[in-house]
Amino acid sequence: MDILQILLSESFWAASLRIATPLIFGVLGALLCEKSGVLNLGIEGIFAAGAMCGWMAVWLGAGLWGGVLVAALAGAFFGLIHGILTVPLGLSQHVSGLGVTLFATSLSYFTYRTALPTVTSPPRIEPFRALDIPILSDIPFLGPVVFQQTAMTMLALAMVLLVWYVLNRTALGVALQAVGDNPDSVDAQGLSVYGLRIGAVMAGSALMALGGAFLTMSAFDAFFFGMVNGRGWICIALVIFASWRPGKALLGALLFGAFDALQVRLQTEVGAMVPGQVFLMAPYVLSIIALVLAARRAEYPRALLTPWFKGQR
Amino acid sequence: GTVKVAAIYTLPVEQQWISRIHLALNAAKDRGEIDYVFSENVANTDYERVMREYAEQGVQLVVGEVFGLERAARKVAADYPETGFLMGSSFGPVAPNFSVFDNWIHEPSYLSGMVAGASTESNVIGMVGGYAIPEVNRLMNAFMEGARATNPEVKFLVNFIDSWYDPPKAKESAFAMMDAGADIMFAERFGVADAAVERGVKAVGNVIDTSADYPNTILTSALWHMEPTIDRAIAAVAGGTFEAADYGQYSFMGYGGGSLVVDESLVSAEVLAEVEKTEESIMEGMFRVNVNDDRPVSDK
Amino acid sequence: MRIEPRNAPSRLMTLGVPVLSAVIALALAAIPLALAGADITVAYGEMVKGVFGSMFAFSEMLTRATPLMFTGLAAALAFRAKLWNIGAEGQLYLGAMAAVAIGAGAVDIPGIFLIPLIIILGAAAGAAGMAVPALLKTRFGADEVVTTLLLNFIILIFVQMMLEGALKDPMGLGWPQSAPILDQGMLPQLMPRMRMHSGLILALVLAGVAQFMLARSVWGFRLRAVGENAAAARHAGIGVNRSLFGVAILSGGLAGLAGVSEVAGLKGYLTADLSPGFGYTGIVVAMLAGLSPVGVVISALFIASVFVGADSMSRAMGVSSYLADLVVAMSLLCVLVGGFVARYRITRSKPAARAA
Amino acid sequence: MTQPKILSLNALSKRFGSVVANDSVSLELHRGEVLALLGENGAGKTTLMNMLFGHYMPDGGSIDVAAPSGDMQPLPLGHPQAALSAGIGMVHQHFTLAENLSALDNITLGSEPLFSLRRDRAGARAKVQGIMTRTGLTAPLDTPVGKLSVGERQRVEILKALYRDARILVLDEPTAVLTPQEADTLFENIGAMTRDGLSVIFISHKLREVLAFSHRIAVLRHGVKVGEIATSDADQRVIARMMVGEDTPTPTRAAMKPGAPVLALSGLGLRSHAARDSLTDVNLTVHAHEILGIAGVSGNGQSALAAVISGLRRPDSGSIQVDGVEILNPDPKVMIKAGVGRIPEDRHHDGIVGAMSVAENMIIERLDDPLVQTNGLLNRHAIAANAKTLSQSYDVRGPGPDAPARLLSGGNIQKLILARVFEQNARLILANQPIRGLDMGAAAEVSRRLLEARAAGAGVLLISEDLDEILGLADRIMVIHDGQLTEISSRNREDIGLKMAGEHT
Ligand SMILES: Nc1ncnc2c1ncn2[C@@H]1O[C@H](COP(=O)(O)OP(=O)(O)OP(=O)(O)O)[C@@H](O)[C@H]1O
Ligand SMILES: Nc1ncnc2c1ncn2[C@@H]1O[C@H](COP(=O)(O)OP(=O)(O)OP(=O)(O)O)[C@@H](O)[C@H]1O
Ligand SMILES: [Mg+2]
Ligand SMILES: [Mg+2]
Repeated sequence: MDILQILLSESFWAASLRIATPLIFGVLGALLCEKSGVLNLGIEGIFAAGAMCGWMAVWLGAGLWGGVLVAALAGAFFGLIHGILTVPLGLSQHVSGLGVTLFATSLSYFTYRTALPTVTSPPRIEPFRALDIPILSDIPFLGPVVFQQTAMTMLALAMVLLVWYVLNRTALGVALQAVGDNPDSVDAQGLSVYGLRIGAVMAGSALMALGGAFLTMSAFDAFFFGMVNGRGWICIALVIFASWRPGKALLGALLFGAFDALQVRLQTEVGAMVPGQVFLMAPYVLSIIALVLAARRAEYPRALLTPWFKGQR
Repeated sequence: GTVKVAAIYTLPVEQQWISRIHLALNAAKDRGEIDYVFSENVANTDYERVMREYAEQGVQLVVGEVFGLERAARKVAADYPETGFLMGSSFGPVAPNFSVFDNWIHEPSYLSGMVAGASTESNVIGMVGGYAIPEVNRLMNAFMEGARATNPEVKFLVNFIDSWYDPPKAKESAFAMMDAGADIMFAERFGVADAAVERGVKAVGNVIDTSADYPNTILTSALWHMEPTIDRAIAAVAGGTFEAADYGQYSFMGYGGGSLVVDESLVSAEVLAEVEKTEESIMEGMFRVNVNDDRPVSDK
Repeated sequence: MRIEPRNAPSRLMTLGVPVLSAVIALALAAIPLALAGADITVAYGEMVKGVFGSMFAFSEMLTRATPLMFTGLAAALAFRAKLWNIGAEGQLYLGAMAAVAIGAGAVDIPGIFLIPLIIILGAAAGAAGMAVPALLKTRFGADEVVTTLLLNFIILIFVQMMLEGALKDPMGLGWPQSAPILDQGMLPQLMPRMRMHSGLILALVLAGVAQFMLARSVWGFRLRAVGENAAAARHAGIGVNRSLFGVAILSGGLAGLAGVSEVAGLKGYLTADLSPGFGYTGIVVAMLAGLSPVGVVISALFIASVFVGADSMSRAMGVSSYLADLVVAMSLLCVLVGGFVARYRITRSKPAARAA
Repeated sequence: MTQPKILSLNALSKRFGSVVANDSVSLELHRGEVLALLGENGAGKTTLMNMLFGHYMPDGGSIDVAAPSGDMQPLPLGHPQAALSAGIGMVHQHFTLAENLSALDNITLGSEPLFSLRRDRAGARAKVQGIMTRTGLTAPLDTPVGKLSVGERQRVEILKALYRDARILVLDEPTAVLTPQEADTLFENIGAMTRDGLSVIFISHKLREVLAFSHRIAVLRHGVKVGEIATSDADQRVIARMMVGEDTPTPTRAAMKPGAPVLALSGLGLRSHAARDSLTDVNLTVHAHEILGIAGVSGNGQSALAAVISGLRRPDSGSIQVDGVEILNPDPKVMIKAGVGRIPEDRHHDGIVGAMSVAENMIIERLDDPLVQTNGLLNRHAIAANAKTLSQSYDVRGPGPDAPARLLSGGNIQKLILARVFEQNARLILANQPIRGLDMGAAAEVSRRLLEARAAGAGVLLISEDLDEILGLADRIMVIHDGQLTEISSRNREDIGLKMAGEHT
């Protein structure tokens, strides 16, 4: 199979979208946080928490959508911690984020192991299955690529629209963009800087957790330690690549997914000639290159990383 | 009385390889033969400390894997001659108390390869691995050799995802191989058999038996049984006769350390017969499966 | 309610609050312990025993603290200049890789030459690893948080590639690991039968030197000025990019030394799982230390004690060993909040009774 | 006053640490009235208004606002939202605009329910347009605010308040960034609105405006209200005495013959994506014994000019000569070495490293000096001794040379910077807004030092937005507008004002 053939195949693009799904959730989440002015390096841990909690809820009988809800709540909980530490308390967003990652990861692992001490093979749940939407999935090419995915992938795509809509078409979104640019502007208009920021971090973290939940409830049907495997960190890079725009976030996640999908296909092809690690490394290298290219044009939310205190100047 | 046993694993007990040791030890515990404690996910940096802690606590037998710290582990053993050590290792035993084992199930792997080779229709078999370590390579190579024995035409697609635990990634890797024509998947990692189920192709299990989880999918599995190894070591400790030895052979089929299960509803009788014949020769020592630790690569 | 900075936090505050927060964190650890069904008082006893119970336990804690001192220093210096080096993990591996590349038989010279050579090359490799993001930052404005973070993955995969390729030990029975460093290249042990090695001494000396240089040298002056107010530093004629680059090199070098110390002091050879996240924990260590080099030593000892103590306790109590990481995480969050309390005060302004 | 009372501040007090910003201040405002609030920098004007608007929580006192029915009702304190709904609108001293949003979004921000999926943009636009035609305050509604000029931003700020149906409008130094003509238009518009019942409190340092447009004047000094007077009874002298408490002597400027050129810029050009950061063909010469004043409305290239002379930015074209020597690779260090002393516009941001000690800030520009260092190590005793002498001779007061510089008050920070600059016997002194934010004593001290330097043979380039400061100190005056410099020989405020607005008459 040559590259062209791969790139033209439906299954390749379906795989790209599938691989991209957790990243879409994650980038959107990171985007929401950063739009409001808060960098959230807790993402990697929040992914793990979402993966564990969502799965655990389903396993305990909450039903799949119950699991999604539980994962989102867990994400929001860790978002709340990060939000309180970095917004009213104004602590270092880097350190708080890394702290939340450590906390969320270890708490999830500890909980999982304490609840399931003696398993040898991880218990499984009945995960989201690929949909077969009557008319849509029969559309040539687009049908199999987009409409025969699981409900969570649909949810991720819907979230892109929702986040875009909220940010650009609602009063809340305008306020969020304002608080990330100049907190004084919302304070002067009687809105709460703390409320908006903490809210954004919680909502963003909930989205991140859905990225994790996708791994255990859609991409797979069980929870494993370490299965997040750096996906959260990738989102932090993709946000910059996306210049904090939901549409470009989707594009970035899809590109990354496509590259990963291509990578596994090419590795089997030329694996004998090139060390496999070259392929594994490539997405990260490309991310850095994209970052360098985007950095000049990137319009950082002006207040990113800067704490704001009420009644202080 | 009961023997005090502690296990130290560098990965969580869900990892297939480790789960087999854990299973054997739990069985012994349930039989009341041992007191069993374990530490999982111990970083190599901490491994030596944990070994010493257990030894200090008066544990009589320490089980684990020292592939990342062969030298240091032997030093610890020398410091605690009263404690027995039974460790997964690529090197040899050291007197008086350091014994080694490994998952030598290349024999059933070869046999499972024979089944796969005979069963593939596209003549393409996909293999998704975690890391290309000898442990894994050995089984993959034996499998490939077995498949070629029944089907000289067969081609292999090989991929390593560089992670022990990323089932979604393993799954994607498997999908890619099926896209490229593979109709049988060698499931070294979690996730591969799941992909096979979704696409309705067959898979071959490794180390553990997952056929119940994937009905109508697992053609055959090469299983590893740690019981012969563990039970012997426990008995030796209990009897005060534990000494440095290579327990590797107890993973061979001859000792019941390795076995093959075949889903007879999925495999034709002729193939079954041929596999059984080879199995017998292995048991009788008339046929030796090659040990090849090199990284397997895709056929071009 | 208002948050006001304290003008001059008292000494008691700056010292007492972190200690108090650590105590609170340990108290909070009782919750997961209780949930896991362990006897709390026994557990704390085990925790203390795990660190101070024997010379061995204590030396193990020091051994665990050693790499954290290096990575903590790496983070502290860089963060002082507001250079957010999240890449100590990768730089650690680069240092370790350089150490085995030169020390595992590439040259066979006496230890008094080989050891310094290993140290210098390891530091240089780490420095080179940080030079890249520093360059991308100063040249292209690429955010170093992201580049250093991504480089960690790239370097780790590169290490795996090397361990299956150029650096693979021909005698390693196929395992992806490097050949061992020659005996004369190993950092001397500090005590018989203990893993503690002279990397610890090196870390302590470097912490002292860094402390002195920061406070007393022109270099340290520039670094502090750049970190506290880059605009003013630039206005005053200090080469901001130059200072940033300099500290990047230093920070990378220190992280590289963590790798050297782990391979040449402890393990002898390199595997891809050399570090259980020392680079990331170093950031935590540095922040707890308030970015002071001597403070790094103390907080590395603290984190190592918490980890080793909790780890050993989890074993003694039969609770999941993930507890150790959980206790470390809770300590970090508590000490963070504690640091806030020491620097700010929350005042409750009571509005006067309103005129009717 | 026949009009009913609409607002009363009752004995408001506010402390910041040891600073008493407001001490039991009471004020009343009537419907349709324009009240001017005066006071020196730091007198507590902004603080008082911030309490009114709910940004700050008062330590004591209360506020009553007239409800639409006319009854006075207590205003919940510390909630901007409450102030807004009580009909109080505030235009802050510093812009509170989100630059990534359009003017329309900035104006409607916070006025709509947050959790609604719809916005009535058309309705909002119509309402804003209505206000714009009624008041004559116009601004492009769909351009991101970051791309608007300062004057346009100021109008957006006022539109924001009016959009919220403010009945009481607080304007904190609304004209600081406007030309005199723009300021007049603004006040005329406001005057028209007060006839419709709007009440206004405005803060200004420009006595001319105060006398021309207010009905009543209240004066704060050191946080205490020291007086109130009907504008018809006031004149400049009366107000100045109320503000300062006494008459302060203004430094006198002796005539002096200019010497050789110390700074010559020719054909200087600087491109930038923001128009207000560019320079076009700038030519100027500063001689020894001369103060050249650069007047202009802020945001017309002053920062760019200062940045070039400080060495912070490299010009795209043209040449810089200091003391007759061409500077080829300008950077801050080179400029310092060449003999340029720089007093930056934003002293907190560019002038000091707040976390470092006063002593360290005093030597930060001369780290290579053997007095300061030997072999790369700091001479701590020499540095301490230096700090002690400089603190004495420049009267830098504060918690001491070892304390972080951020603890100094604004005036003392400026003195620290002066000490640093003057100790190097600079040939050229770039003084960018050197007096802004200083009280009269400190301001007089800075002026005295600048004149002293001029007498000693230095050239001074004085950039200021305050015409009085320029008229008082400069030997020659140039006006900067839109990145271009024009020399002006007239010393008439009206003429200079026109030039500042960019009229080429
Ligand atoms: N948030 C704050 N924190 C600390 N001190 C403050 C704060 N706000 C004001 N101050 C102090 O309170 C005093 C009054 O400040 P305020 O801003 O009210 O003065 P102002 O009269 O508006 O001066 P200007 O004419 O310069 O605007 C000053 O000494 C100032 O330093
Ligand atoms: N953030 C702060 N932390 C500690 N002390 C402060 C702070 N801000 C101001 N001060 C102290 O309060 C006093 C008043 O400061 P402020 O800046 O209000 O002075 P000011 O009245 O404006 O004087 P100046 O005319 O010199 O600017 C100063 O002596 C200063 O030391
Ligand atoms: Mg003010
Ligand atoms: Mg002041």
